[in-house]
This record gives sequence, structure tokens and C-alpha cells, in this order.
Amino acid sequence: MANMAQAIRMALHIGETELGVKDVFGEDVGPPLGGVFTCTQGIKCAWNSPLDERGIIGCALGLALAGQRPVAEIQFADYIFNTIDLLKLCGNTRWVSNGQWPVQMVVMVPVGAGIHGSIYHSHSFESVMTHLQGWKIVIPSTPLDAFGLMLSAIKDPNPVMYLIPKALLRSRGEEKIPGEPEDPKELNTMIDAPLGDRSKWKPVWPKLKDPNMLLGKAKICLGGRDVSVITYGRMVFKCVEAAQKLKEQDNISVEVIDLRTLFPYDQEAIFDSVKKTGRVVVVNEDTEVTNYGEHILRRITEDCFYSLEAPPALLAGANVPGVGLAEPLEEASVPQTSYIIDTVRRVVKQS
Amino acid sequence: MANMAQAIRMALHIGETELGVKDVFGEDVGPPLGGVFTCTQGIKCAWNSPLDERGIIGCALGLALAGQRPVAEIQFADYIFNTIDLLKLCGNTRWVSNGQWPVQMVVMVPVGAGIHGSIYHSHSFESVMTHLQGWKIVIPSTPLDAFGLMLSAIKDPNPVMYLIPKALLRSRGEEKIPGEPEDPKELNTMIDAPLGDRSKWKPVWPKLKDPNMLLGKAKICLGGRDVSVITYGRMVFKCVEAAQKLKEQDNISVEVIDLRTLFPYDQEAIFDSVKKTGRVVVVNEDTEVTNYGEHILRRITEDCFYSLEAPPALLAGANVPGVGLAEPLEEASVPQTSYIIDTVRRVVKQS
Amino acid sequence: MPFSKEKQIKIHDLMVKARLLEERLIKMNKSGLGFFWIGGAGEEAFHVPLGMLIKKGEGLDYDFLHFHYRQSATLLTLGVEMIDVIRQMHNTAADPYSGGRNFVNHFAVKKWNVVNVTSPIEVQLATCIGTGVAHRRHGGEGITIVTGGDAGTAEGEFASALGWASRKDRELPILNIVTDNRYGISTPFAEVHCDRPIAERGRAFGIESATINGNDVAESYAAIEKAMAYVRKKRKPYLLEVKVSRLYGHSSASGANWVEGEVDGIVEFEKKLKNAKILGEDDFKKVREKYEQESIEAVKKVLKEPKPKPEVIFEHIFADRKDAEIPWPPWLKK
Amino acid sequence: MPFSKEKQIKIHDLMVKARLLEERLIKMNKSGLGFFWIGGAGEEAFHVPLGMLIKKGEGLDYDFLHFHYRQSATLLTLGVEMIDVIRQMHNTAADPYSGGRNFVNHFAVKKWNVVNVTSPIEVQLATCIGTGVAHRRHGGEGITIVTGGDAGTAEGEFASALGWASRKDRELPILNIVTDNRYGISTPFAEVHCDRPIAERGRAFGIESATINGNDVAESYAAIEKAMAYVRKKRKPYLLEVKVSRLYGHSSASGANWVEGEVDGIVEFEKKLKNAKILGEDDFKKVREKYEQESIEAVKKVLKEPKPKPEVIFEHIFADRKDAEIPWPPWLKK
Ligand SMILES: Cc1ncc(C[n+]2csc(CCOP(=O)(O)OP(=O)(O)O)c2C)c(N)n1
Ligand SMILES: Cc1ncc(C[n+]2csc(CCOP(=O)(O)OP(=O)(O)O)c2C)c(N)n1
Ligand SMILES: [Mg+2]
Ligand SMILES: [Mg+2]
Repeated sequence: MANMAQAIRMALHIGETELGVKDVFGEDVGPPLGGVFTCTQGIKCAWNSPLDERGIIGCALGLALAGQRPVAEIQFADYIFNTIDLLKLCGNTRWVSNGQWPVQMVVMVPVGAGIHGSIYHSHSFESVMTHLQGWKIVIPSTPLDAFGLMLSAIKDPNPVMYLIPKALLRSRGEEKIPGEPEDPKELNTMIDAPLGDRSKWKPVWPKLKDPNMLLGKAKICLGGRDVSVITYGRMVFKCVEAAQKLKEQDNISVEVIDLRTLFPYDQEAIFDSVKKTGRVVVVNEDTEVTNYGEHILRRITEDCFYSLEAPPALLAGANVPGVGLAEPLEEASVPQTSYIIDTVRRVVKQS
Repeated sequence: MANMAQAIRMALHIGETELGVKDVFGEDVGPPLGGVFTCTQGIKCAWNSPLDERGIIGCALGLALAGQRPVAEIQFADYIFNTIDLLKLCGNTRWVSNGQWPVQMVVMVPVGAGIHGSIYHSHSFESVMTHLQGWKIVIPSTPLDAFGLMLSAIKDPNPVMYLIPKALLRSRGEEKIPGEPEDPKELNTMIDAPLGDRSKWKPVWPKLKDPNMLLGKAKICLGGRDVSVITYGRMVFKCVEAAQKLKEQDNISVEVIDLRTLFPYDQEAIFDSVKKTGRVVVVNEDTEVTNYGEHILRRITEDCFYSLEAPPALLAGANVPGVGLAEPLEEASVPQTSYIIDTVRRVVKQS
Repeated sequence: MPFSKEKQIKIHDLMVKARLLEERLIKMNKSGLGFFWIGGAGEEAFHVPLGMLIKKGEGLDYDFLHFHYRQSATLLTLGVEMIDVIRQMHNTAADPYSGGRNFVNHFAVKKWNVVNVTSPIEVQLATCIGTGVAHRRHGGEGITIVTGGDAGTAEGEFASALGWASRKDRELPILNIVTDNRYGISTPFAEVHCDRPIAERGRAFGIESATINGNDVAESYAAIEKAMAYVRKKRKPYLLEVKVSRLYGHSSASGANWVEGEVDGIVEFEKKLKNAKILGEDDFKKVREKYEQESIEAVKKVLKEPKPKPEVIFEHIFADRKDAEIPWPPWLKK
Repeated sequence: MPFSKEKQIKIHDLMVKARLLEERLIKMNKSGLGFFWIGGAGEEAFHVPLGMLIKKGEGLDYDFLHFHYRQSATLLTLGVEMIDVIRQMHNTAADPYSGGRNFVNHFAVKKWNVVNVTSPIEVQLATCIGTGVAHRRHGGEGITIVTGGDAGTAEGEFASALGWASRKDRELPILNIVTDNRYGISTPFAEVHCDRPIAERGRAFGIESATINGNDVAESYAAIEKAMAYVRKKRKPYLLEVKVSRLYGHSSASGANWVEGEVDGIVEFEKKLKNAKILGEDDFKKVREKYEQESIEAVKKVLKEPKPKPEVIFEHIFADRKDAEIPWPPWLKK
């Protein structure tokens, strides 16, 4: 099974060969490196930009205005915060021109902790990003979703922010991408750039099928009756792990929902689940003051108040300036499986 | 009574003469203009910076590191979004240096709609700002508070973001600043720069008393029993107006709380009020997805769930890319008194 | 003059048209018919020639235009109607550039590659990189043209635009214009900058650069022709620093009153036209009256037009309006 | 050599110390004793002289230092202890620079005006403006020194720093150093920039500028002396472009393996010391062994030290810890 980095690469390959993508670019995105996480290895139209995030987003917007369907990368979400004005501009261009100027572009950016990245390679971005308007925002948690969501992002006629949970880039999914070789090792030899000299290397791409995923649809990872856990990205696995333990240890039946699209989000799936279970925990790793999860909770409180059997809870990152490097600091800063278990247990016990 | 622009000016004057402020700077902040809203007229240490917001925040941080207690202005919140990374840096410098480097600085910036500012002179900033760490964040709604909060911001040993509800800058308060002349016209002649040549003009400053306001303290603008309305900035007046009408028309007793400090916020005042009334509406004009008010609501839902008699509600700006210029667009984009009335009424009727 | 009598008459006509339009907008603002004015009175001698020399059309065969908010003269030369500018000033629903959302002189004309004029200073210097990259790949003679003010050159994007356009063997066909009126809002350029020509900053990146008097029609026309020929053929960037005037100050926020002591490009041009016996005082008067009349009638008409409906705030956020409707404000009809 | 034998021996000693330390850090990373390495192997010939010439102390009478993450040699020269750097590498609670929060070589030393070394490229170029303004007002001989990489010059802040420092009659005493190792992470400078010296960009703002070989101790020392004399006395900015090597590649993320074909400033300097008969192979070996030993012992000691406690994540956010405690995570003891 492909890992997430390979899945993104394969989607970008289809993007450049079948969907009109002419530029995949950003810092160290072109040869020889193909991205600090290898997501752009072997992509023919990948190129290295100057070290200038404002130039990168500006360039992407200009390319979109010229009808070029660019995919731009910001190397880490930690380094996107000097471009918020430009992201706002991308998001308002269609609107302020009264519909004249569409902006079809994708920005991809790795987010979150979990790789000992210290204070500047661990930031989340969904809370600031969802506060901006005019963007669709997606975040995959499996290689298959990474593949499908990237293709749908490229095809979407709006700006799409594609958040990559960086700690999952090497993880392999349970579901295969339609068309990928049986043996993951075979895929590696086909599309992973070799160590050493790469100037003569060419990838061999498997023939894959676009799953045509709809943006805006959540996924029920685990059905359950007692409590809804709404999450996305890296936290999906921790929540599923917590759910399994809660089943075993307490016989609590947890429904885990992976939002996948943060805007426009799947309110139907959320409300249906909460109305069924009457209890909800929203989990993410962004810091907890003015957190995107609070928006979801607010909508739930407004729309499902009379179904709620206990106070809805948010479990999110501690409100600190960054994720510290030392392990005890990282563990104390972002939700861990045990905290999810504790929180869900508390919510289930409350009445 | 002083208007809010005058109040800020008088506080800055005390800042430079008594509190060690050596730089009040930003675009058009120095002579001859003294700020696009006149907040820095007559300030001796005010100077014009290049048109470069990143340079302005960087300069302020450097000045703070050199122990200079700067007050920097970004001309409009709409133009602060290219500095978010630097604001984060200001907020993490003390922390990441393990306490070595304090950052005593104030950034002031006009926010919000209400002056027909169209899409780039109407933005709010509290939702993005409260998501950052290491900053205190204040927003006055009266000249007296503007005066007191600015002095406290200058004295505070941390970075303080001072948000100015721009539509209130010409408004006069009901409470006087201790020491200001009886007749507001007298104050105008003392401290407003004349039209035309200003090169020889010198302000005459009244002798004022620092009210020593604590950051982090909310104010109960109007006591009430039936419902709590939690708000700040420009919306305070609309909420008070709505409360008065609700009293007259429906005999609903509304408690209106002006937060004044958005971080660290006065949780005690909030929880006390909600526990008393059992109903709450949070009102602000920032766009409603991942909105600071949702954080307040989340805290209320977590801590006061069993006191709540109706779903807590948020009334905030529509989730659109900007406030359009034409009056019907502006009215449809940000909360108006009538919407507040409708929402409070709905919340009070629910059970 | 390096060009024909007819062209000179045409240029004069358009300059006066642009000036009359701006003066009408100012009057509208002062009489409460528009919330805010910002515009290009004092830049006509440069912007009319610019408009004439643009390769106008849609798509990469044509020039992409990333403009400043003082380019009504360029837009009128391209062919926009006075009345449409007045619609934007009065923010009626029929404003074709922004549907009543944006300030006046914030154009957006897709069919001529006029990208939104933006309020945040210099962001167009970042965006232009992208159309430049697309133009480089596309080839042909279409180029990217970007304009910013003198104070704006202090923003980092000005350097970004120069850096990205001058990458060795990857140069971009971008004509980068700085209109230098010597002021930010109130801040003199000299107070916050070094005293070297802005053009030097282009040269540091190996970019061909020139400084010209934008109040002189002939000098402007020739300089634009030269710069465009270079960019179109060599597919490399060019930086043009243009000295212009700010005849009514920064905007309505600073009063929008006539400023003494600034050179008026129209007055200068009319002197030359008179000397060359191409036009005389009577002709000048006639042109003025023609556009005075046109602008007055346009205002009359626009005042009867409806304002945009509240619900349109949710229109054109996404290609599919439904995507924008989460959540929906309680006060708005669906 | 323009300076004494003793000084040369001292410089050599510090260069080797810095190199040995970096190599120890790399070994720690490879053996799992530190999550990440980034550092300055290949920049010692410049950074030791820099450290020697700094006016060291706290406050505006002294130099303010806004450094890049490859300046261990400067810091060792200023007087930091190897063991403290190793503490940061192993992120123990005793790490004096960040308390276990930040990557190695991200120094912060208040008593010597060493401002936090930051991860985001070039933000120090914005921050340095402020200490520059303070230094200008304060007078005396203290100056602001800022260092960034070659790739980083593409960020807007590089231009901001030049612009703010060169305002006419308001120049700032800032020594702006660009260490040019010809690469970003993997991207060659030549691929994404024009082929003009970076120093030209300073000259465009009227800033004194020079380009030097930072692998040569004598050239570096002389150039720094000259630049500092200018900035200290004239209170004006100076841009120094310094060619350096990247002997172990970008960081541990790119393998941290020895790179063939780069000039090694220590090897070059040792050739000269040998030729001048100041030191010989035996001396070189002894110095190496001394610091090898010191570093090994430091690691041993550090491995026994405790990691920071979880609760310290809330320490030093605000002057008063209570201000940070809203809200408090459910999993953390209070
Ligand atoms: C990023 C940003 N900062 C501040 C402003 C407020 N502002 C509007 S115009 C202006 C001055 C612009 O001066 P210049 O670039 O010389 O252009 P000019 O108006 O003189 O043509 C300022 C500071 C803005 N619009 N955008
Ligand atoms: C703003 C920002 N963007 C991207 C990165 C990721 N990054 C870390 S180092 C580096 C290359 C820096 O190159 P250069 O400025 O030449 O310094 P060097 O490492 O070569 O000394 C990049 C892109 C970052 N740290 N900060
Ligand atoms: Mg100007
Ligand atoms: Mg480099």
C-alpha cells in the first residue's frame, strides 16, 4: 500500500498529465529533492522557487488568474503566517470582482506535531485558515483520501488549501488506491527517487483510478452509539485507538468521524451523529483559544442543544506559543490517546 | 468630554512623559498628520515609518528587546495580516528564550466596520489575534477605557495588542477622564492640531490621572436578570441599545458585559453572569467561522452547562470575504441592533 | 512630438476626459453621493499613453494588467465607460467591477486582463509574478504590467517582484511601473527612504531600468514604447520609475482639495498643443464641456439605479453559491 | 597575517573547538541523542573573528546580535560552554537558551545581547531594525549585527532591513551579514536568483557593501574590522556578503554527511599556520583531542540530566504565569 507522500505524488502526476496542472512549485519542490517530504519527486512540472513564501502565494494567485491551475507548496505551516493577507486576497478575488475572476489553485502545506519538530515544525493551521473566506480546506488522514482529495482539489474551481498531517506522510493506509501494485515495495521501486545521483532517474507511474471524492463529505471511521468523536488529520488515529480501548475497557461505543473537509464541512454528518449519541467530543491539535473545533461545537450547541445529554467538549492543543522539543513538552502540548480516553470517559459519565 | 482619539493621544502623552515610551510610530503617525485618525497628534516622540508593516512590527520587537517600550501602529487591521508570523514571534520570544527576553511593547490598530470602509477598512482582528499566544489583547469601548487601557498596556511587561473600534474614535463617553476640562471645546483647542500649517503648533496637555485599570477585567455595562449579552468594542453600544429596547418593549432584563480585555479574559465575570441568568448571547462583528466568541461560548458550555436554560448563541459577522461598500451590503454583513434584539428575544423565549 | 497630430488630439481628449471624470467623482464625494474617493488626477500624461500601448484582450496572448488605484486614465483609454466608474463611486448594483462592493477606481475587467485593483499596497507586486511566469511559458508578445506607488516600494513585495523576475535564464516579461508622486498618504518619500533613485533597485537585480517625467506626454509615450519593446521581445523585466503629480492630495480622507505647486500634465500638454497650433483654447474648452456634460448625465442616470441586494454578499464567494452558505446568518433571507 | 601569533593560535583553537562541537552534535543526532541537528561546520573561519570583534555585553552600550543558526563558532568565541550547547541538543531542562524547547544552535543569551536565534528564515532582518533604531538614538559605539543566509535574501525582510537602515539622515548602525553557502536546503542560489552579487542590493540603497571569502581567516578578520569601524563610527549600515562552506550539508534532515569538494576553512588556516611555523600537526592533534574529550565528557554528564517537566510549557509565556493559565488543559497538573 502506498504511503501518504506517494499518494500525493501520484495524484500530482495525474494532475500534470490529465488535469492541466502546469506548475507544482515551492521551496525545494523541484529536482533534485522533490520536496522535504518527497511529495513532489518525479513530477515533471515541479520547480524550485526562491525562498519567499509571499512570492509563492502571489505567484500561485497570478498563475490561477492566467488559468494555469497551479499547485503551490509552503514547506511547513509554520512558515505560512507571513502570507495571510495574500491568502485572504486569493479568497476574495472572485467575490470582489463580482464573479469575474475565478481562482483555481491549490496550496499544500504540512501541519501539526508528532515528528519532534520543536516550535517551528509543529504548528497547526486550521484555526486561522478556516477563519478566512473563499477557500475550501481539506485534510486527509489516509493515503487513499490524500490521493482522492488532491485530485478533487485540483479539479475544484476554487482555491483549495490542502493540509498535510506531516506525521502521517510515511504511514500506509488499510485501503488501497485503485490500481496501485499489490506489493508496496514494487511501488517504491517505481516512484521513489533513488539515493545519490538522480539526474537520470525517471519514475514509472502505475495506472490509477480517480475515486472522484466529493469535497465536503465526512467519513464515519467507526460507527458507535454512546458518544461522537469528531476529528481529522493526525488525530483520527489517536481517536480510533482511544475508541478501541474504550470499547475493550469500558464497553463504551464511540463513533469516530473524520471530517476530511474543514470548509465547507459536512454539517449533516455531524448533526446526525450527535443527535444519535447525545454526546460529543471534538478533537484536534491546534491550540485551544479560538479553535476551529469551537466553531463545530458552537454549531452543535445551536442546532442539537436539545439532543445533548452532557456538555459537549473540546480536546485541543494547550494554549502555548509552540510545541517544545523535549518529549515531556510535546506530550503536554498536544492531545495524546490517553487524554482522549479520559475526556470521552468523562463526557460519557456526565448526565 | 474627550473623544476616543483624544483619549488615546492623552494616554500616549503620559506614556512619553512619564512611562518611558520613546517611540510612537507607524505609517503617517508622525507630523504633520499625527495618524489617519489623529490619535498621535502632538506626541513628541511620534514618527513616520516607511510603508512596511513587516518592518513596523519587526522594529517594535527590536525596540522592545532593547528595552525601549515602543508603541507601534498598524494603520488598519486590514493591513496587519502580512505580519502574523512576526506577531507570533513577539509572543513567543520570552517563552522560547526560557524567560530571558521580555517583550514590552504595544501595537495599536483600528478594527471593525461602521465607517463605510468597504472591504479593506472594515476587518476585525480579534479572532486571529486571540488564537496567537503570548499577547494581552484589549479593546476599549469608551474614551475613559481607551485612556486607562492604553496606560495599562504601556505599563504591562508583555506585548499588548490594543484594538481600536475605529467607528468609535469620534465618539464621546459619558464618564470623564479624571482631570479633563469641563468643556470638550476647551480640550479641542488644547490638543487638536489646527488645519493648515502645523509646524509651529504645540499642544497644551491637561493634567490627568491614571485610573490604573487592571487588564483582564470586564465591565458590567448594564445589570440584568434574564439573559447575559457578552460583547466588546463597537458592539457594546448596539447591545446596550438593544437591551434598552428589550426592556421597554418586552420587559426583558438584559445584562450587558463589556469584556474590554480579550486575553486573558475575565472568566469569573462571564461565568457569574451566565450562572445567574442561564441564558447567553455573545456578540461581535468578526466573521463567524472560528470566531473568538465561539471560544467564550465553548468555555461557557463546558463550565456552565447545567446552568444553561437555552442554547447559548453567537451573533457575529456573516462569513463573507469582506464588508461590501454599498449600505445594504454592510448592513447584511455585520450585526445591527435589530438583529441583536431578535437573537436575544429568541434565546429568552427558548426553554 | 514623435507621433501624429491625430494621436496628440486623441491623447489630449482622453486626458481631459479622465480629469473631468475624477473631478466629478470628487464632487460626488463632497456632496455625499459616494463614501470615498481615491484616483488619478495628475497622472494622465503617463497613463493615457500607457493605455494606448497596451496589447488589449483576454488571455495570455495579451497583456495582463495589475494596476494601482490611480489609473482611471489607462482604463478610459482601454475603453471603459465613464458611467461605469460613476456606478462604482455610487456603489450601485450595476457597478461592473465589483457589484457595489469596492471603492471607486478599483477596476476588474476580465475581458481585458485587468486583474482586481487591490487596496492593500503592493500585493499586486506578488500576484504579477504568476502571470509573468505564465507569460514566459506562453511566449508571444503578451506581457505582464504592474503598477505601484513610490511609498509602496518599501514593502517586501517590491523586492520579491524584482527577484522573481530576474532569475537567471528564467527572466519574466514584466514591466514594473512605479508612479512616484513623492508621498505616501502624508509622509514624504524623502523622509522614509534613502536618496537614491528607485530605478537603482532594479539595476541591483540586473534589470533594465529608467526614470522619467510622467507629466510629459511625449517622454512618457517614448519611454513606454521603449520599455514595452524590450519586454515583449527580450521576455525580460523592465523597471520604469515615473515622476507624477498628486493634484488633489491622497484621497477624500485628506480632503481631496486642489494642491498648489504641483505640475499639471494637462496644462503642460495644452501649452505644447497650442504652440504647435494643433489645438487652441476653444478646442480645450469644447473637450472639457463635452465630458463635463457626459459626467453630469451619467450621475443623473446612476442616481436612479438600485443598490445591491443584501443577499448578494454570499454571491461569487465560490463558483457554487451553496458552498458559501455554511453557516447562514439569522437575519438574512435565503 | 595582520595580527599576532597568539591571536592566530586562539582563533585556531576556537575554530577547532567549534568544529568538534558540531561533529559531536551530529554524532549525537545519528545515535538518537538529539532529534535534529543544524549548525555551522564550514563557517568557523568567519565566525570566530566575528566573535572576537564583537563589543560584548548587555544593553545599548554593546552590540545587539541577531544571529543565524550556523553561528556556534561566534557563540563559543563569546564564551558559551560546549556543555550548554549539548544540553540544548539533548533538550534537557538545564538548556540555558530555551529550557529544552528549541533546536540546537538556537541561542539566546540576554547578558550578551544575543537575541533568540529564530527558525523562520529572515525574521531577524525585521527585528534588527528596532535595535538599530535604539542604537542610533543611544549613540556610543554599540551596533546591531544581523546574519542571514543567501537563500534568505529572497524574503522581503532582507529588503526591509536595507530600506529602514538607509533612510536619509536617519541611517541605522547595522552590520548586515549574508553568509553565502550557495544553497537553500537543496536549491542552488544560482537557480532562483539573478547572477549579480548580493552586495549590489545594498549599494542600490546607498549602503557600503563588500563581498569576501569567509573561508579565509585573515580576510574575514580584516573585513569585519573594517566594516565594524565604519558602522561604529559613522553610525551607518554596512552589508557584508561572505562566501562560506556547508561541510555537512543543510542539516540532519538532509543526512548531515560530509560533503566533498567544499573548501574547509580549518584546513586552509592550518596550512598557513604550518607554513608560518606557528603550529604543527602535533599541535593540531592536541587541540582536537582536547575538545573531543571535552565534548565526550559533556555528553556523558548531560545524559544524566532531567528533561523539563510538562508544566513548564506554561512558564515564561507572560511575565506573570497566571496570565497564561486560561484555559488549562485537562491533562496537566496545576
Ligand atoms: C498594506 C497597506 N498598508 C497601508 C495602507 C494604507 N494606505 C493606503 S494608500 C497609502 C499610501 C500609498 O502611497 P504610494 O505607494 O506612494 O501610492 P500613492 O497613493 O501615493 O499613489 C497607504 C499607507 C494600505 N492601503 N495597504
Ligand atoms: C520562512 C521560512 N521558510 C522556510 C523555512 C525552511 N528552511 C529552513 S532552512 C532553509 C534554507 C535556508 O537557506 P539560507 O538562507 O541560504 O541559509 P543556510 O541554511 O544555507 O545557511 C529553509 C527553506 C524556514 N525555516 N523559514
Ligand atoms: Mg506616492
Ligand atoms: Mg545558504
